[in-house]
Amino acid sequence: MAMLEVQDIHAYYGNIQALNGISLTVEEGEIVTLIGANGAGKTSTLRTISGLLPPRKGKITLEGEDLLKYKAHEIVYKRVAMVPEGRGIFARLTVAENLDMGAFSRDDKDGIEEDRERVYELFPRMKERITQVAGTLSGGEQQMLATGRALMTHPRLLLMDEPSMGLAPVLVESIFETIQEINKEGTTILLVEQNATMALSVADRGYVVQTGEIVLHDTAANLQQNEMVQKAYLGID
Amino acid sequence: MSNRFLYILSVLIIASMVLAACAQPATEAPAVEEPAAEEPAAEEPVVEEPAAEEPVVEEPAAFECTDELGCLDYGPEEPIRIASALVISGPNAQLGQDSQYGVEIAMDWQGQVLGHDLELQAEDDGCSAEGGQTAGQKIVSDPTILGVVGTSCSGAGVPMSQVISEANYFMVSPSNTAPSLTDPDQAWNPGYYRTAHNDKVQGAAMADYAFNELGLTSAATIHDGDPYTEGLANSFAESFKAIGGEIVEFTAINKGDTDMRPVLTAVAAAGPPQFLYYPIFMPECAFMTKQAKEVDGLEETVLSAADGCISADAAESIGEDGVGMFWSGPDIAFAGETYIKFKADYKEKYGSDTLSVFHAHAFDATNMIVACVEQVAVQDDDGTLHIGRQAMRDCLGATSGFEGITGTLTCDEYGDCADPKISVSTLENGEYVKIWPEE
Amino acid sequence: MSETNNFDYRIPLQNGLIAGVVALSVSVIGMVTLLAQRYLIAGWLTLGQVILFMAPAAMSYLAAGKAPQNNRGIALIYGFLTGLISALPLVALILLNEVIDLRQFLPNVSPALIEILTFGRGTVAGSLFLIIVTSVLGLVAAGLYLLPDRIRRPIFSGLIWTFFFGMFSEILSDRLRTFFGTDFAKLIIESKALRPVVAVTIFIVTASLSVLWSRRGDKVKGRMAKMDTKSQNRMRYGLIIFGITLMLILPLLLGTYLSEVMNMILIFALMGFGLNIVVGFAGLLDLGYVAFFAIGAYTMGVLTSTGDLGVAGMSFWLAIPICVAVSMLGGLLLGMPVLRMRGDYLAIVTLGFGEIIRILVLSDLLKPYIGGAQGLLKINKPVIVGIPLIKPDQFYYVALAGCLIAAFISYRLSQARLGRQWMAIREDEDVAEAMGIRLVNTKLLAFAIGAAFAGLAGAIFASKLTSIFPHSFNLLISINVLCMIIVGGMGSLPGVILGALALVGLPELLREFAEFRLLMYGIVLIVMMLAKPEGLWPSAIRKRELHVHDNEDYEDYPEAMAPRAETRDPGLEGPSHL
Amino acid sequence: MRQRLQDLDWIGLYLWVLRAAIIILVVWGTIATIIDNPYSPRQWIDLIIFGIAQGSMYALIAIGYTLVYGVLFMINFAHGEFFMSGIMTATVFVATPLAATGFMNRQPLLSLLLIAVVAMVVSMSIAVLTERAAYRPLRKAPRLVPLITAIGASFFWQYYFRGLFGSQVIPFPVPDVMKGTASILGVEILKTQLTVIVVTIIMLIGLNLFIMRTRTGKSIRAVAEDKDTAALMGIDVDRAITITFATGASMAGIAGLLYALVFTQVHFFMGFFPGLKAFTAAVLGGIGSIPGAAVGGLFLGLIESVGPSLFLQGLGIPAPHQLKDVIAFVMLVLVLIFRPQGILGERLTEKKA
Repeated sequence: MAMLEVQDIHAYYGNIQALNGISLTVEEGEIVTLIGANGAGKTSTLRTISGLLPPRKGKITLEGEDLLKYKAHEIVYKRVAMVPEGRGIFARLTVAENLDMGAFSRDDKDGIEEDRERVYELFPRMKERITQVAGTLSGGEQQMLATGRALMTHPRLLLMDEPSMGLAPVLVESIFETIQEINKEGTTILLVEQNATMALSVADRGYVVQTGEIVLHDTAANLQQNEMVQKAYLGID
Repeated sequence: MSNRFLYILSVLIIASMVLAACAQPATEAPAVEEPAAEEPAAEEPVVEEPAAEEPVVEEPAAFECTDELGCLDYGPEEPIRIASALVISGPNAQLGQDSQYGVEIAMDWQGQVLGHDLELQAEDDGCSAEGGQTAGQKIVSDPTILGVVGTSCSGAGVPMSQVISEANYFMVSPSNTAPSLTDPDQAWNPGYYRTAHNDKVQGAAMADYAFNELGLTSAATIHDGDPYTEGLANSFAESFKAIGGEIVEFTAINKGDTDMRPVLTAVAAAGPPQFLYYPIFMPECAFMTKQAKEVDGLEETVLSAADGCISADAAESIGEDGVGMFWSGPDIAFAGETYIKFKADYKEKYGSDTLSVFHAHAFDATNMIVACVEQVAVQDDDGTLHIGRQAMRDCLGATSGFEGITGTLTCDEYGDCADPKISVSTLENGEYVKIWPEE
Repeated sequence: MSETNNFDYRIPLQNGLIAGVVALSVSVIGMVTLLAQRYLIAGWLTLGQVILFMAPAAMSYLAAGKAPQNNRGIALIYGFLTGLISALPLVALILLNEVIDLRQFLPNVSPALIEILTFGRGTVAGSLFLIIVTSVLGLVAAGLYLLPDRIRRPIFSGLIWTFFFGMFSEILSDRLRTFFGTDFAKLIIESKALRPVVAVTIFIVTASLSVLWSRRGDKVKGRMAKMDTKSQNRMRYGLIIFGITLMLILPLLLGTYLSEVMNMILIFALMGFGLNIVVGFAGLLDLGYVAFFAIGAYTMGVLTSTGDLGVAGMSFWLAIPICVAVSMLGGLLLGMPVLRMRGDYLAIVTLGFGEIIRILVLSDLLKPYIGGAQGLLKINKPVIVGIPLIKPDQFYYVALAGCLIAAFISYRLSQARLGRQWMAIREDEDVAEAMGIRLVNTKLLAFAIGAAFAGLAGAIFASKLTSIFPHSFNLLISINVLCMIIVGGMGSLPGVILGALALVGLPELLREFAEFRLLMYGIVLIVMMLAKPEGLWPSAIRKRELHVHDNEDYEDYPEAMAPRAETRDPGLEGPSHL
Repeated sequence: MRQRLQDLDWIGLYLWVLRAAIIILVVWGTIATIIDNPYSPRQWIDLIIFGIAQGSMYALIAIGYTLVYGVLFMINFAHGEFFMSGIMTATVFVATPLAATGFMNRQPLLSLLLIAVVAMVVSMSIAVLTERAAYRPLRKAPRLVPLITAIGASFFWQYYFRGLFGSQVIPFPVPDVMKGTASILGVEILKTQLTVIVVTIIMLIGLNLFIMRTRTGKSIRAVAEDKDTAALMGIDVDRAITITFATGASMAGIAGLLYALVFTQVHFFMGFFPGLKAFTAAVLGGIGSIPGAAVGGLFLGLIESVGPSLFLQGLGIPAPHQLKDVIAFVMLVLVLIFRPQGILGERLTEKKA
């Protein structure tokens, strides 16, 4: 059984259809990436999985269990975490408080401390800025904080929305290294990216989304070779 | 959707056109009732008036209305309808609600009048000019209504008296006190009467009491921006100055204020006065009384309020802080048998003690109207009543020596009917006790 | 929900308790007792009974709707149980009142109320009777639910219309009297209640009309849709002419009292057009709009009064332009200091202005000039060719003229460049500024025009009343006008009229409820907003926005919504820093 | 602050004139009053204490506004009614019977505690019910829509409670020990006012701890910043909002008790004006900020108490206390012209979209 199974979901913002029958699967331990243009439905897909955008139609299961019957805040308890687009950190809270919020769904003190140490290991910069108000961090630091905060929920499945957006190239690389590291430690990752080159270089498999539909699905290596993908998303003519 | 709307609209419009067509002749039809009197009005009234004022005469012939303002007919079984226009919503609600209860109790006590029930049509004057005007229009659009007990607020009374007067109705207000309402140079209209005291009377009486009885020569007043309280404060201050006293501070607060200490401190700093008169309503009145005790410099000052502060809840709220304080108010036989029974009925019927003070005036106003109905109505054999509108006005205007619970009522030519006697009371064990003038 | 194909005790329990609490509430606050005197159908049905049993019936109906499909038995049981449970809080009240005298706490739990609740049958028998009544009622309501749509709908429309006529019988009888004479009116209506025969007739007629409409309505609609443009145009012009004629003869149809109400509606609509420019077009939340209304009214008063305080004794028509100009100036002077503030800061400051003006006109400071608490009396009525417009049905034309002018100007402005600039500001100040719109000047203009409309309304108001008092210019006017334009549909001109009809007209019609009028008004506001958050007649743009808002989320959806600026709420911007 | 050079012509000039005029008037009035010196030092101190006590009450109510505003960006117009409902119910059902049986004077502390609990619970229930029925379904609607339902709810509750308890003023029995004055550092102060000030300080500290330290408090702050992200952390947003309402309303409930202690009576309309003032205080202090609400409340209370005497008396204006709200609102405008974000508010550098 696949870890996450999304079947034919249709979702709307008001009367505007955002998703037009998306289906995908994520196996345990994988990095799967969703690539596509701006407005194609990538973020909406993640939002339906995390419960923020209930679909009108379709089915989402996590290890066979129906996810749609849960609300967004309950899905966290299923150990599915999301790093929202544009970081979504709590700007007026300190770094430490942001991380605390990540652990909101848990009450195992030892486990939380362990995870906190792990986050500080991954992002030593965070430890230096524990008492700083998050709004004053730089863009890269905010991305680290958002990722670290998501890790504090101790997720099995991590949904990442555009982690590279608005970051300097050096930082982008380090972010993607971190993603691989997190994955190696046993967290399954569903990654949404506009930077298809980077995304496909770390992912196992990839889906190409266009106007709310999946138009292509293959292993990352194959997609990198695909002519259409090269043309449209990798900037190779 | 829009098509359906258009369809409905057009149906409505066609229907209304049809109605309008009917309306052309019909609008003239009811006019017969009123302007019928127009022609004879010029010459005949002199002859007709005494006839109308005569007590009930059983006329075997069919009744013919000769009243210059038209007549009102109540068929057998039909109730005599009296409207009230009092403030029953908003922050002043308790004032009007209380008066309305007074009207209701008066009607209960009257039971049937000439074999007819009394029916109350209760309207809200909203304590505002526009509320008074609208309520007035509502009332005069109903030809089965005899007259009005209302309004509560003088502000509502001014436009309402105009509407009522133009439509040939009459109104008796239980709580309008603004001098302008019975001043023919200002807002007086024929058909306007009141059982409440003109501010001029009460303010002057209190000044008299403070200066002559208590021998105090310096005073201060506080009003709350209500026409009633402002009028009282004004007339008090003027009379007090006229008899030789000194007004050290004439100041005001706002309705809804709770913290009176700053203004009281200002009063203390201005004199401090020997006498402080604040003719304001509840709950501000209770705030003022309680807090006056807490302000430095006012320990020696004699406090006094007016009838806006005479009520069961005021007495209970003020409690022992009211020791040594005075209240001005109508010379109500507040301890009289009738009034005691009235209060018992009130409590029984509405589950609370009297809410304010004007229930008594409203009670008297209702009885005054009923007394006039009994006087001027012409009754047919089958019980049908005919009441002349001008006759009602004449009768009300001629009220004299009418014994009510607010005293002996006698109307002057501009509708001021209240007993001009003002009394001063104190609070003893939760009851208001009259101490001046001594009988 | 196939899994719940069996009895679920929670549904009747929940619905029944809600209904019971509502019924208990209307009883203990005194509504039932007050309205028990008021017959809707003479000798048969009182308004108090309707109020008391409405919630049990409605909740039973809803409970039946929650029953599993195709299971009529369960639906009926749900209805029955809901009705039964809904009586329990009332029974508890009756029994408790036996033990302790509840009236010392709740003055409205009077013997009269208990008498009504127990149908005068004593505590035990009465309670049982009450339970039986609500249970049967629940059963009937559930049965109604089970009827096929084509039967249920006419029954409902019949019931609603009968209630409607019974409710507004006073006005009905006034109109009948005018058009058909007193005797005819008495034939239909006894005191204030419909005669039973009449009620049954109304029910049958409206129900059969409803049947007819559901059969034929589609055909009519189809025929209308099939009409060619030419005849459609002809029909439109016909409608416009009808509309204008209707507007002109309205006072004849309405009579004095309803004309009076209509005048208030028009004056409020006039203010609504003004506030609509400020809030609806430019997105500036103004809670102190009454300030300009007061300025207009007092200017009119001072200029035209023939009493002690009047200075010029001018005619109404001469004073009108001055009033408008003075209020506009007031709008500019008050607007300048505050228009750089955003959102809620603006709201509270304008609210402050409203209060400042009210207190100033009331104050002893200005009393020598405008009368303070004693008001400003003897204001001139408008005079046309020697005829003073005294009666409400005459004055109507003045109010109508003012309102039409405001509607026309509003319409032209909304189509003009200035109107588009305002809307740009409403959607996004920063973007608008970047587009070269001079924010403060443009906002100031909106504020000043809005103020001018209010000034005109105030001037008309003052001359309608012929005497003005500070009490008429309180915060509730601002609030009512604001509610009006939002209930009508923000930024929409027909919405203003509908809003005024609903929120100024309705309280008049709710006079029956006496001291509970404002309670009903509050409920109406809440229900209207819950049912139609976009307003009764939303403007096209707002409608589009709202369909976005309908959905679960509107904060972050860059992918779905390209024109992001449009989705933003107007006006209200603010920081959060807990 | 963005540059608005093009506007800095005549409007700017007008603003400067306005500011100067207000300040000159205030200074002139103050000097005239001081020269005239109608008040004794004792009276000045009294005025200040009255102001602080009144301001404390405003502060407590303002917190409810600010909390809800911070989380929902919504002006909760019905908040004044939450304030009224609790103490009305507690007075009728608890305080009056306790006083009648004499229990209140035997056990004043216990009685007040009981009244406080009832007032808080009722206020909270009313708030939660209102949120559930009138605000929650409109969470996604434009912001003015819940403002209208809030106005509707305000009317509804006002007249509901009027129906329940009647339109008369209901006296609130104050235990004997609370009557009279206490002396602190040589200043005589009414015991009730002292209670108000002390309780307000305790409540403010408690609330601050609750919001800053506890898990629930943090969840409220998170929801205030970003509801979606808060949900992604496992925070039940609806629950957090309900708790916010309940917290604000319980503060209002306590404020109601303090009001009743100081003014010794309650009334169905008592929520309206304090609600309005507290709203003003919240904006004055910077809406959305808890310390701001406290400072704004105090400032407003002081201005209302001292302002008319200090600024207007010297100018010879008749009935200056009638104009205290004018002073309060003019001060509000003055503060907001200089600091558009309120006294303690944060600058509007980033916009919440």
